[in-house]
Amino acid sequence: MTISQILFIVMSLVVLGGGVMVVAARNLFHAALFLILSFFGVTGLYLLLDASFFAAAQFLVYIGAISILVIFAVMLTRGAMAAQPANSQWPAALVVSAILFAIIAVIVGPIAVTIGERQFGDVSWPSVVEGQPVPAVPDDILVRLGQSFVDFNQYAALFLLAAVLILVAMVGAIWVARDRTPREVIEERAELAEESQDMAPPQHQLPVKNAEAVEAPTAGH
Amino acid sequence: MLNGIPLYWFLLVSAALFCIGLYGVLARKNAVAILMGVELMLNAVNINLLAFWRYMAPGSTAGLAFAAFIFVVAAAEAAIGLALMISVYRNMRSVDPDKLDTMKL
Amino acid sequence: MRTDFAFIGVMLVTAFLLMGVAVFAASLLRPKKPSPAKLETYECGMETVGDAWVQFRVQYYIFALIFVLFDVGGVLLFPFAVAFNVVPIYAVLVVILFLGTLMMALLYAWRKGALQWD
Amino acid sequence: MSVIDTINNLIKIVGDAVADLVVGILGAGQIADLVIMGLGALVLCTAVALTFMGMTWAERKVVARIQNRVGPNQAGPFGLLQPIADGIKMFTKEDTTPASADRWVYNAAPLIIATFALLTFSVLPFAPGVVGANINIGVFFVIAVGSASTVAILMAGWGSNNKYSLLGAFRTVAQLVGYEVPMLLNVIPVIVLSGSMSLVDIVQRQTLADGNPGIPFIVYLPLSALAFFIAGVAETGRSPFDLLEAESEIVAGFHVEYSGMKFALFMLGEYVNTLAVSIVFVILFLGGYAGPILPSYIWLLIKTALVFFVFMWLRGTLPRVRVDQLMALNWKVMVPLSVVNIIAVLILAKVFVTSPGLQSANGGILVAPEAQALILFVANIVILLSGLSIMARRARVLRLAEEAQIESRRAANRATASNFIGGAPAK
Repeated sequence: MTISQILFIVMSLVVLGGGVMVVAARNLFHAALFLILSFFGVTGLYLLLDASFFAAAQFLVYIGAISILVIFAVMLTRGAMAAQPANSQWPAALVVSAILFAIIAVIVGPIAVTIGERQFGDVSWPSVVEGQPVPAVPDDILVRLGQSFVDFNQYAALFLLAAVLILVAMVGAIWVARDRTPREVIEERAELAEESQDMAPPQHQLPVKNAEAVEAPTAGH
Repeated sequence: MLNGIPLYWFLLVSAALFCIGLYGVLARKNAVAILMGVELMLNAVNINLLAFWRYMAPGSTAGLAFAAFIFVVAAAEAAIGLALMISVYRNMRSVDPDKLDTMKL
Repeated sequence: MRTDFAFIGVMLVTAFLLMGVAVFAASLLRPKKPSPAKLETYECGMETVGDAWVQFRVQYYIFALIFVLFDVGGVLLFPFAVAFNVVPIYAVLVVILFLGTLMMALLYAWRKGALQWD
Repeated sequence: MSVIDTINNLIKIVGDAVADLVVGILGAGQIADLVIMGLGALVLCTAVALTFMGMTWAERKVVARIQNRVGPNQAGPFGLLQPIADGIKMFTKEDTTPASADRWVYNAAPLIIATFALLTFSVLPFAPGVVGANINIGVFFVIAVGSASTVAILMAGWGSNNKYSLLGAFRTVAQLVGYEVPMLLNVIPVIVLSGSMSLVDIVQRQTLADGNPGIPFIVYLPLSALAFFIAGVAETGRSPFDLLEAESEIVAGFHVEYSGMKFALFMLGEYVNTLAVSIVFVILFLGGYAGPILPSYIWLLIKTALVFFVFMWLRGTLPRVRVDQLMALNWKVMVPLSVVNIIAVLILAKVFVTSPGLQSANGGILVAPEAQALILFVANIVILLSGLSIMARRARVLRLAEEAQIESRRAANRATASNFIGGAPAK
């Protein structure tokens, strides 16, 4: 066993153990912490893959940022912490996941399986010849990545699309999450009511919360 | 750093992580936990991308560029998804997807 | 490069163990006389009321999400910054476009009052 | 080798001697490498921890002098033994864990915060050739590892199961996490100029070929340096951005339940982070360990002490900022200014190049490094001043609007009052 193999196994156990606890933990905050543990293990796997920039980015983006977001969301929806972690379909979900894993494992794994006429598994990946070392990563890989980000023949479109995605996510998330003033709530509901009246004969007024607490728009509708 | 680690080790770990995430998405009773499952699945995808990059084409930047893009997608997904959950919670006092069947505000 | 990352790993383990040893040594040295009053949650001397279940404002989340999105945007700029000397001049325009889009996102948040803490 | 060379390379020579000794005992191999690395890490951690003790003493002394006090003066000469007395106290103080705490989370939080604070030092260069790990993503690594503390703060807040802790942790994270963005953004111009993320390369870029210090990046990028410094102060949660321990509002913030050694670890994390930010600032903007005559590690020490003195100075003089000011400063001032600054630096650095090779490859105008520095300096200052003037005008408009509002309300009050007097029905 080489040191790399030992490290890989340790990291994988961290990743998978963390992942299992994420889906099994009763307490959502603990689930979020195990999620962070799992992310940390993935950082280690990236280092084994010589993708140091991505390891640091994983640390910064997932552990430093996304997990904060998840923990905040857990706190903001705290009253809803379920007593039961899983819904009624969990046995079926378990079976589906296990079958999917078995299929992928057969396809990518080292064991050849023959089903009917066709043989699956034991793929000899094209450039990874048995017994030969994997080619080294060029030293200037980050420079190449930076070049490809701004090269229109490569990923410049993707790069700009990422910015657009960030813009859209910002707009959408702020629109959805922000606190509305009572007046805005009333206006939105009135619009909704109008729309539903257009579609169907009116049955009843939509309930308006806190209507008496503010000045409702009296005229205009 | 890859002494004696074959490619399929990484692929198996990634597949296992993906399936764990899938189980979380299918079976959890809390929408925030479901989003955690999605994050696990995105991580599995990234492991796959980087593993294939490292073993098959370490000189090319395709795998890296898409892995970087996945980071952005994951962040955007988390931001919007969790914002939706918070909004739903504010209106319904619950984030159990089984109870969110009214399609009304 | 590899030994460098190995050193970081060793440093991580060493620092963690050192801090753990400090806490452990302190636990051997210090007195330990717990009493129910001592173990109560601190609330400025008052009787503790309820759990720490406070309803948080959604503003915390909005600031966190703006931060997350800018964070990933910033990360994408790093490979470009390293490659700056070898990219052609029009690449700067691409990055300006990228930054401009990010600024539009910031401007939207600003106009919606999401940057206002009150 | 001359005496001066020996003194200059003292750390490296001692380190090499120890490494040779270990190899001599164990024989060359992976185990010897591991032992050497472990020894190095142990020495580094201990040195940083000792510096932490010195920093607490220096800070108390300096802040006291600034505020016309004496500071610690009982334990030893000039109170020099005060940190040791503190250490003894921390070790022997009873350490209570609240009964309702989430034990694992509660106990892990200080360990995580201290560990990741120490981890930063593994990539910082202290002298030529004296660096734990010279990785190609140095700056990025420092910022990434620095972001781990937010998770630990949330863990501490949750684990204590205390309203103050949780609220304090939330406020801290929501407010201070944003300052990571200007930190990230203001590192980018430095990387653009030096063409590398490795901290060693960045120092080398600010050193002339003969080893003398060249033009430090603070001359090229004064605005970036200023923004990075402010962001660094905020990231470490120090005054005037110390809202996380605003005693008057949320007791002691997220670590209110901690005592004894665990509390000491939080303090260690804070001071070690401050030290790390100071050293990173020196490396990025002040030319790192480069300097004439004196040995390089002494130069690093001097420059770091200077930066840390400014930290202490701020703590001694400035009042704490308000929450909304903190957020506005970050998102409405620093982030937009940083982005404008990045754009300006990108354009100018592409148009005015310093090496003929770059000119033949990408075009542009060939200038001397001094001229490039001057151009960037002027651009930075112009952006800073125009940003400040826009802010000042905006603040004035807001103030006038507020005054007009108050005035109109007052007029309305007067009107109702006179109505009341005139038309009030008699009892």
